[in-house]
Amino acid sequence: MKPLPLYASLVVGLAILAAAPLYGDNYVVRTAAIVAMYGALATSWNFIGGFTGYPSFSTAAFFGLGAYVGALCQRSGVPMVVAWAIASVAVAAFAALLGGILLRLRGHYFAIGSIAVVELCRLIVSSWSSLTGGGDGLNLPLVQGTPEDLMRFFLMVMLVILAASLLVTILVDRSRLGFGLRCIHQNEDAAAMVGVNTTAYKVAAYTLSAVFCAAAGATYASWTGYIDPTDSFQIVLTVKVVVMALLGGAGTILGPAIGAAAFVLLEEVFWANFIDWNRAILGLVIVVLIFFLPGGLLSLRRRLMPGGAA
Amino acid sequence: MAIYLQTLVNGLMLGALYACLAVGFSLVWGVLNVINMLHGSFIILGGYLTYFAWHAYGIHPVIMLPVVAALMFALGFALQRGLINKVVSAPVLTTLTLTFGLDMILYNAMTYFFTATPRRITLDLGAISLGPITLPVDRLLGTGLALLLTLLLYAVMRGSSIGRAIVAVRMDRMAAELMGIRTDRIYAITFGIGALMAGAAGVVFATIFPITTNVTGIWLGKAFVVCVVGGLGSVPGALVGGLVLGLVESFAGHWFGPQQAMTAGFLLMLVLLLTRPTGLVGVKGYE
Amino acid sequence: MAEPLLSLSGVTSGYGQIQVLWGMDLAVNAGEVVALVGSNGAGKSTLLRTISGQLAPSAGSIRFDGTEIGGSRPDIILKAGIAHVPEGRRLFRGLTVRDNLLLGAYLRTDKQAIADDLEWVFELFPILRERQRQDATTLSGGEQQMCAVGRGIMSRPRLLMIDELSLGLSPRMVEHLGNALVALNKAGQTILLVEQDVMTAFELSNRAYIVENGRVARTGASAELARDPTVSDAYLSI
Amino acid sequence: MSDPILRLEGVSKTFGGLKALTDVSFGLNEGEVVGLIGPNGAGKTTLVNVVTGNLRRSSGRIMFEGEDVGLQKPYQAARRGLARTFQIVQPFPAMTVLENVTAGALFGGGAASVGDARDKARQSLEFVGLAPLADRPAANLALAARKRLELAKSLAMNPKVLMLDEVNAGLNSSEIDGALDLIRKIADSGVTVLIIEHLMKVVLSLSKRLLVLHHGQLIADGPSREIVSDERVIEAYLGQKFAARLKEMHHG
Amino acid sequence: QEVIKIGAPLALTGGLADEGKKQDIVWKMWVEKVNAAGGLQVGDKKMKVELIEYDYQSEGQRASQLAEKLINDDKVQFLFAPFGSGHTKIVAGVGERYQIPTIACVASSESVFDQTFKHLFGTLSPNGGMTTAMVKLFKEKYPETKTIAVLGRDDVFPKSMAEGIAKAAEAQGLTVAYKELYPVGTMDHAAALSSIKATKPDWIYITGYTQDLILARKQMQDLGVTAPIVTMVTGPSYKEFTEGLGKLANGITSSSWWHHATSYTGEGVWPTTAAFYEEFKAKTGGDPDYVHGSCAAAGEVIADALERTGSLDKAKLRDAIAATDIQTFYGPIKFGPNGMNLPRELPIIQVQDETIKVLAPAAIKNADMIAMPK
Ligand SMILES: Nc1ncnc2c1ncn2[C@@H]1O[C@H](COP(=O)(O)OP(=O)(O)OP(=O)(O)O)[C@@H](O)[C@H]1O
Ligand SMILES: Nc1ncnc2c1ncn2[C@@H]1O[C@H](COP(=O)(O)OP(=O)(O)OP(=O)(O)O)[C@@H](O)[C@H]1O
Ligand SMILES: [Mg+2]
Ligand SMILES: [Mg+2]
Repeated sequence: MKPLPLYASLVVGLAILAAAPLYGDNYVVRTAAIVAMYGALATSWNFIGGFTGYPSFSTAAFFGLGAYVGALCQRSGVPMVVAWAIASVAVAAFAALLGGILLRLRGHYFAIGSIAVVELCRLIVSSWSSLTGGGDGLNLPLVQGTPEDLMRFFLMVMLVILAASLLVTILVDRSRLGFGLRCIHQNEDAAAMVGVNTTAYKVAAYTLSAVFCAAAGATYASWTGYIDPTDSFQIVLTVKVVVMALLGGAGTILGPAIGAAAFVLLEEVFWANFIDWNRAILGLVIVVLIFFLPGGLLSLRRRLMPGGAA
Repeated sequence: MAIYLQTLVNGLMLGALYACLAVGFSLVWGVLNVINMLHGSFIILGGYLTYFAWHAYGIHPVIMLPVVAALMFALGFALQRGLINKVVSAPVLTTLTLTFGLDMILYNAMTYFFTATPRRITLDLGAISLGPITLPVDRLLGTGLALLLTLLLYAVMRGSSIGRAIVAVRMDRMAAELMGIRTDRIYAITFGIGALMAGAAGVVFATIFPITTNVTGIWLGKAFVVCVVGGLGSVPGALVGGLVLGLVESFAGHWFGPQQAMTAGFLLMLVLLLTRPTGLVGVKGYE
Repeated sequence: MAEPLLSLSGVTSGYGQIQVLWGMDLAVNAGEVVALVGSNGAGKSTLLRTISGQLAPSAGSIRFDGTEIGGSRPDIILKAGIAHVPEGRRLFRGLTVRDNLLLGAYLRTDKQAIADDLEWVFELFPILRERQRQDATTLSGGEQQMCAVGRGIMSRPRLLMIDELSLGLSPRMVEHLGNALVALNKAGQTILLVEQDVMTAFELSNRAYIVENGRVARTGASAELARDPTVSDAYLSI
Repeated sequence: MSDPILRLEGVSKTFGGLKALTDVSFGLNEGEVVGLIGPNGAGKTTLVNVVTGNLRRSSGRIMFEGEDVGLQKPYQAARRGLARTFQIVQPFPAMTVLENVTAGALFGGGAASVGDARDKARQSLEFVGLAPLADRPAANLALAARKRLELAKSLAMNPKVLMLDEVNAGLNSSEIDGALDLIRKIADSGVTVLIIEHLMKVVLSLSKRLLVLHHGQLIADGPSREIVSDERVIEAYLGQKFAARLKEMHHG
Repeated sequence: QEVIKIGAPLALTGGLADEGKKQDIVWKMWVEKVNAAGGLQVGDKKMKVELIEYDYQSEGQRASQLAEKLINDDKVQFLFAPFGSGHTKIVAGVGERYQIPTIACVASSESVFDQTFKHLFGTLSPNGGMTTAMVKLFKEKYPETKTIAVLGRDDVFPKSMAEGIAKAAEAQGLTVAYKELYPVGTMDHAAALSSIKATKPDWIYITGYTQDLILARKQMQDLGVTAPIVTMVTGPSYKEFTEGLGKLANGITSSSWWHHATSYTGEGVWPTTAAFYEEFKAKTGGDPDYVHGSCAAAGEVIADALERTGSLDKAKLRDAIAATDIQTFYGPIKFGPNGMNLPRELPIIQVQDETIKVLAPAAIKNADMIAMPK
């Protein structure tokens, strides 16, 4: 996409979400916040999954760890926003370490390894009861304020995280790092042969894919006020985020966020209107999309406006 | 001492079931390069078919085994032929997302028609005592069936020309076509075999574990672990992987408590992924 | 003269939008060795793929032993008697040499004859007998080529097509394989050979076709072509 | 003569029980063009892989510009100026030709920015004659052009030593002639070149010195003319018929 | 005409679907009955009740989303929390934020109620009461009971029961020979049961969801693991348990919050336990369990508060609920300072001849305890 339309659609998109309180009730605002949250998760995934082409399924691990680190910090008296920052940094460090080990795997094996991380995190958090409360979960101090104010506040926080992840995406896309990641995606051996430090680059991408997830997780924990291992480390979340990114267009700048918005809205519609069959209908939509829009929603633009694509 | 023997036996019996559950998944992954997210639901579907046949008509699970196997083969064959084949050469993420979507549909349908109530077949066959160890007969039967099925599949893969064709297609699709092998049909057969083995595992499981849609994810997770531990795409791989996982869970459960049993399984898998990505008995190049 | 075993007339073919063959005419008589030579990307492999059914011709006719086979499925063409040893050997990893050879006979059901043919391949390439339990892809390049040719023979074809016999092989190995092909032909095997090394190709064949840009540019007896100065200038400078 | 720019001292490489390289020692002098021949599976590609860090040598030393680089990673080799091509060409298929070469200039050639790298990439494309195809996706190139692309990419990395693994295999005579000119041009610009090739025409017309590997051992190292008439080399590699043909050519 | 709106995020699909459906059945029964009688008394008029349910598919995140939707879009005045302590916590958090009174019918862990939420009320009594009395009763009955083995699911309620029983047992002089938790998703208990067998305990106490317990009981049988006393919480409280196990269920003891054999009388649409039982049986063909009882009683709490307040004022309603002190078919309801129903003597039950018998408290006892059949 050319810079101008890109920035324009980015600003318009964020503005539509940010303006939710002006045109909708709390439920709409909440949906906007959820869209922003999933948008941030899918955009994060894009660093490792879209740019680098590593099928990572670690999103839920980063999200859950972010939630737990944030919760633990807050419970020991750290102010909320500081707790979120600590969670992001700590999980990023964790991802960097883990990435160093896990990214030696390729293809399916990497996919499996990254899924195993989610399950392991869940099992460890749930058996380390002395710290995490185990299956009891953790309560967080409820944030004070009217529901409307709170909802707006969390919408704004999620939007900031989304905006930050998109901004970093744009920066990476134009930099050496982005170029190197795309090379790795295409052909890792060849990338190493032209001098790309593949390990460092992959770890960087993996870490970037963690940091915003952790921030979103920590924020989400403060928002709901209660977390437990089963809900924090859900394989379903992980897969959903990947589907969102693919739906929008993996490897593009705005695609994952757009995919997230589309997915969340579809989910809302189906699930409000088809109580018994919402899951199946969503599944059907996924199947249909795979067949008719394999390049994601963004490829639609190219199809509808030949020549309009950049 | 007795407790170790018992733990060993528990582990082996569990392991054989794991092998049976994973072998179809492993084959589909290895040959078609498709991570079949439907596998867990296939197992449960097999279980439900068996349960309702038993519950409504009193048909014994052993009789249902070939019936379920045939039905599931047909279902798998049709799914592959009609849908999955169309994107079979797309990247991992595409096929994974597709089977994930299909799984959502199947899962939803099963929950709708069968409800989430856990079902179980009680055969009440008693137990055999061998000195200090106790062997539950229905589990023993299940273990035996699981092993038999796995070995049968091994024989087919090893000795028959279909088996050779499956391996050939897995390694080089184009060259396989030149041997006169119809790859789309082999794909469908392989996916059918995957579904068949899942269904057969479901029949065996219905007599041992509760059958409910909630557990599809758990079984799918086990299949993953077994594949990685044993090595992808080969029957002996699934067998070794299953037995090892069963033993690890059993002994870890005994030594460190049940809370650590599953953790140990996943840790084992991670360690193996990093040190021996081809799995314990995997062949180089099978990845 | 009787009808040729294989005859192509006006065959066009390609990959999706990209047309590669532009009206090919070619004939192979029973008992002959025919060579196809031509520059890289001229369409030689594409031609073999079209004959063996991996690609469907968009026009023209391919007749084999009196019946039209153009556009049939690979398994049907193989059954009709055409085997194709592909470029780059393409042996199956994870299968032994023996299993690879047996896969060549995948469509056959005559167990005893298969066993005899296997024996014959082992006689032709004794090294394969020694290595029959080894994973085929751990063989050296030349041995792999022998295994690939052997696998082609195992379908008991009436026409054996070999793509790039010598690619990536040492000169010594090429010599060895060449001898084997001559022996095979003596035993009655009809062969269509694609070969980059024109010298080798002319040495092994009775007749040759020179392919350029998806069309036949020259054809004739190999010995004559080898003497033709215009041919040697373009293709024979070592 | 000054010290060799690249020197192998007793390098061995084993895969499990298989000895792919056994105690190989030789040196390449700056600006030299050397051919490396040997039967299939002799270990030629393995040797290149060991030098560029794609494989870790089992023992021995690999000295580049006086420094032991035996433990380097491939990307470090690239940045040091040890470039190579792959026997099976490895482009970034979905990128354009220009982007492919830009990658070389950016990461291996040490360009300061993506813009600079692009400029340098244009120069290399010009040099190998691919400039007209700059905006084509690399996947669409014909084999000869793909091999040229591989060369352009290596050139953009400012290599000091360039190892060419069968860059001419599969090319026809006129394409080979073009490639030969190109390689000569590269060598003339001062780059040390190691050519691996089964096409004796190519090897002999470019290099005055030949190395011969057989079963992982270096069985000969010397002036080309002598090597091709060496009995051991004929026995192991050339075969009698071909050797005779070569001899005939030289006399005729 | 104005209506009273009650919102309920329910698990109608997913892992907790069966439990969710139970809530659904009784709530609908209650609403139907109330509306048939013209509605609830609010001040001097009667108002109809509308129950708005959404399926949250057993996913916590969705439960909170739906609670919010109920409050914002559907403008409900009350919330019924879903099954289980974990999801109750999530929904209660939303209710608290919007100051919407939330009635938790199936959450008994004190940890749910100790967060100083002002709008959360629970109809179950604290599960602390379930352990001490049980140890006491069993020791009385079988004085030779010396050791206990405890195996619990690592989840809010089952875990707190497992810890509670171990503490109560130790306090009364028993030795805890084995105590472990198993993680959610465990499909095989052979290792734990074999270890338990090796300790030869006098009493085996296992907690978990029905599906876990069925599996555990089956494997105990398979592996020849038994003890004079076997307790499974809350297994026999559910008919799925007894139906799923058949004869194998015999002898298993458990505790429950309510049993239909009790006879309470009180206000509300069902004046007596028997009246509720009859109607339920007629409607569904089965016996109600504590989930049914507690959920139906939750409606009565709301009815009572509306009647006393006489208006729909949020703050007044909350205070009125906090001051609840009523008798119902389900028993007395009076909330303690943390919002939980006050402790009372809870039924201890045992499966005998595939039916549920009540062993205690004395007032409703209908059978004597028996040892586990061999
Ligand atoms: N799978 C494919 N998809 C698209 N184009 C292809 C494909 N395979 C080959 N081509 C193109 O078709 C043309 C002819 O290729 P072909 O492989 O038939 O040539 P060839 O004569 O066998 O050359 P070589 O000597 O390299 O084997 C080339 O331009 C090539 O790029
Ligand atoms: N990664 C590997 N693992 C195991 N064996 C290997 C590996 N790479 C190469 N080999 C073996 O090492 C030997 C040398 O192989 P290499 O590719 O270096 O030969 P080469 O001289 O380049 O042959 P060619 O001329 O056919 O390209 C061969 O026997 C090969 O099978
Ligand atoms: Mg070719
Ligand atoms: Mg090589």
